[in-house]
Amino acid sequence: MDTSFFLAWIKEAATAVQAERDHLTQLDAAIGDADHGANLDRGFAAVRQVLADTPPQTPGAVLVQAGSALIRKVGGASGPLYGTAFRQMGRALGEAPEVTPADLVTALEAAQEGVQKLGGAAEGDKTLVDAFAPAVRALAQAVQDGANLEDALQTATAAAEEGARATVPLQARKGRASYLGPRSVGHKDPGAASTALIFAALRRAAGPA
Amino acid sequence: MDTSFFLAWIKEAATAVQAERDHLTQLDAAIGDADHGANLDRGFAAVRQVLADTPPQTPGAVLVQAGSALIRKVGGASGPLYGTAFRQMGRALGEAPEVTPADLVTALEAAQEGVQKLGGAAEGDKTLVDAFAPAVRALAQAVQDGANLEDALQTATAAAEEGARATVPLQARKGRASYLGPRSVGHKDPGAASTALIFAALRRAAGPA
Amino acid sequence: MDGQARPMVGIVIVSHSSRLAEEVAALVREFGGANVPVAAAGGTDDGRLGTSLDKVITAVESVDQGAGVVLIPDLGSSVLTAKLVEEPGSVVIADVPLVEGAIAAAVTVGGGGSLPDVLSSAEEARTFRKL
Amino acid sequence: MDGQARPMVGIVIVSHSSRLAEEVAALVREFGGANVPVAAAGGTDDGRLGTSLDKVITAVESVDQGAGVVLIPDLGSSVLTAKLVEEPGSVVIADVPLVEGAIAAAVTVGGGGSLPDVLSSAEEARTFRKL
Ligand SMILES: Nc1ncnc2c1ncn2[C@@H]1O[C@H](COP(=O)(O)OP(=O)(O)O)[C@@H](O)[C@H]1O
Ligand SMILES: Nc1ncnc2c1ncn2[C@@H]1O[C@H](COP(=O)(O)OP(=O)(O)O)[C@@H](O)[C@H]1O
Ligand SMILES: [Mg+2]
Ligand SMILES: [Mg+2]
Ligand SMILES: [Mg+2]
Ligand SMILES: [Mg+2]
Repeated sequence: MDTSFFLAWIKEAATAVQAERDHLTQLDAAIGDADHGANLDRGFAAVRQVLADTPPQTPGAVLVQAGSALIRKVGGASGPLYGTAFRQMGRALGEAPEVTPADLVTALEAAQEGVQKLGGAAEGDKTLVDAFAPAVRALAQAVQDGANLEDALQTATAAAEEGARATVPLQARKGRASYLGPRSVGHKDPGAASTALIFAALRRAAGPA
Repeated sequence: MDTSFFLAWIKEAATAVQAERDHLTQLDAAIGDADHGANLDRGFAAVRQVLADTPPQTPGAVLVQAGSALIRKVGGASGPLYGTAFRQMGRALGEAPEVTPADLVTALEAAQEGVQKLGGAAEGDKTLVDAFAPAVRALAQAVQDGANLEDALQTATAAAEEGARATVPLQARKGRASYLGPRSVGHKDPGAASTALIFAALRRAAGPA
Repeated sequence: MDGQARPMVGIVIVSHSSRLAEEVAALVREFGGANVPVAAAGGTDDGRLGTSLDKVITAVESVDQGAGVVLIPDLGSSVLTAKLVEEPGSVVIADVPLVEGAIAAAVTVGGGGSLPDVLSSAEEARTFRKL
Repeated sequence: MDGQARPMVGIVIVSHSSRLAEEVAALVREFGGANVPVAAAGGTDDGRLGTSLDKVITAVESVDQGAGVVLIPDLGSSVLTAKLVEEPGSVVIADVPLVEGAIAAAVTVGGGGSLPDVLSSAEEARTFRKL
């Protein structure tokens, strides 16, 4: 995977977030403050602007620039979290012009670690970690099993989607929704839903299904 | 003591507070928010207005009306406290047209109890209680010893003034000044100072020295 | 659900600053929902820093639906004035952090909690960690 | 006193609401004195509810006199953004009630307290009783 692969990922993610903006906001209306879709849409628009203004030369630079823009422009808790995820990925990739599937796994593991360190959430706390962590695990396993990139990313996306669905019965223990206590049960976590979109975008960046 | 005695007290107190307004505010500037003089001046002006608009017919009514106006118009912590003091005094006096020195002691004891119940301050907490309590004690003693009213009130006033002076080395444990912790030491408590003024006014209401 | 809205506990934010009271009341609406009965009683009658008994009484009346009212004061005269309007069992002070206590109270009111529920969730805000 | 003012600890109020941050900063000035370096970082760059990293960074810079800065966040994105600008030993989050912690911090800063002093007095606000 080269720089243009990661630019394609960002573009796919931005498009998906824009298309799902109202849905994400609806999910956030149930257990948050009804801004998650708008937050991410604004954030990814800023990312695309930055990438157009100062075109990055490496995969790592794409991700670091994207992360910094998300941190600055999202405005909600998902900004520092996704921003940290992309920046940690970018840092893990360093200056390399070409990224192997194994490198991608390592970078996503670094991203997950950064998100969990910043937000303090474990799996089961009804946050985006509940989609992120199983997706990274599934990808690592598939890559280790020698799956091709498309299949490995398909597996990761399915795991993210399943993780997001599995947040429905959970009670939130981190983020705004945690203030609702038991009333947060019965709703899908908006951040977990957007994480699934971002993994699906990564899958699409690898080529048609 | 009749209704006009208590009206005279209020008038003396209002005049003293107005004259000492800036001094009280300066004291409050050191360990509070620099409004005690203005607060009480506004409060006593409202009291005089109320008493002029609906002239009370008994000592008790003078004090209850005065207390209610202080509670409504002072705006600072001293409003509910002095207001409660005057109202409790008034209630203790009931409908009686004439008040004996012993009645006055009982009424002031009720006032002190009301203030301490509302504000939770004990003597030594660097509040108006540090002037109020010794004044009431001195008055009770003097009345019990058979002193005439002027002398008894003179003793009470001296005790209030001494109590106010004695707040200087104390550390505040109640009210805004308590937030300052050790920095409240070395300043006279503004509420204790105004309590001394109010007892001095009571002394003057009893006749010239 | 019988078409008749169940009475909710009212929340009154008592602050010596009118704008602080308003902002915290806005937060209550944000967390509890637009239906949560909340009123701000901030500052004196004449717009200074301090407390107005009349503002507090008016605020209590405006949010009292019959399920009780919780008063959340900031400090000093707010607390003393709130004490003057307390009525055991129906109008009760919560001795809790202003913002965090109000948010917790709001959520519990929004969830249909009773006055004791609202008070105890507001108390819990004291130990809630942000990190 | 050598004519040179001793550097004071800075306070940054981070709230998802711009007006709430401003009001709490005003309270800090009220309790700590006009000299206390305090700045509000509330809301997003474009004036919505939320947090702006740039506002927080600018606020930290504006109150940093060399004696350290304490960040007092309200919740959610305020806390996460504050964590991104933490620098151990110099720019530190206080996990305390917003209003009560800010008042306690203000008083300690006003009294010339060090960064650890300010943090521990802010922590104590958690247990301070109002009644
Ligand atoms: N501490 C945390 N750790 C992990 N994820 C979190 C945390 N706090 C919030 N989130 C995620 O962020 C999402 C909300 O994002 P968003 O609505 O943009 O921010 P905000 O809650 O500030 O309005 C939640 O659905 C959750 O997945
Ligand atoms: N809890 C309390 N118990 C007794 N007296 C108190 C208490 N709180 C404050 N005071 C008195 O009130 C005085 C301050 O009154 P004032 O300046 O009018 O009110 P505020 O502190 O609200 O500005 C203090 O000097 C103190 O004597
Ligand atoms: Mg949200
Ligand atoms: Mg938000
Ligand atoms: Mg004052
Ligand atoms: Mg005041």
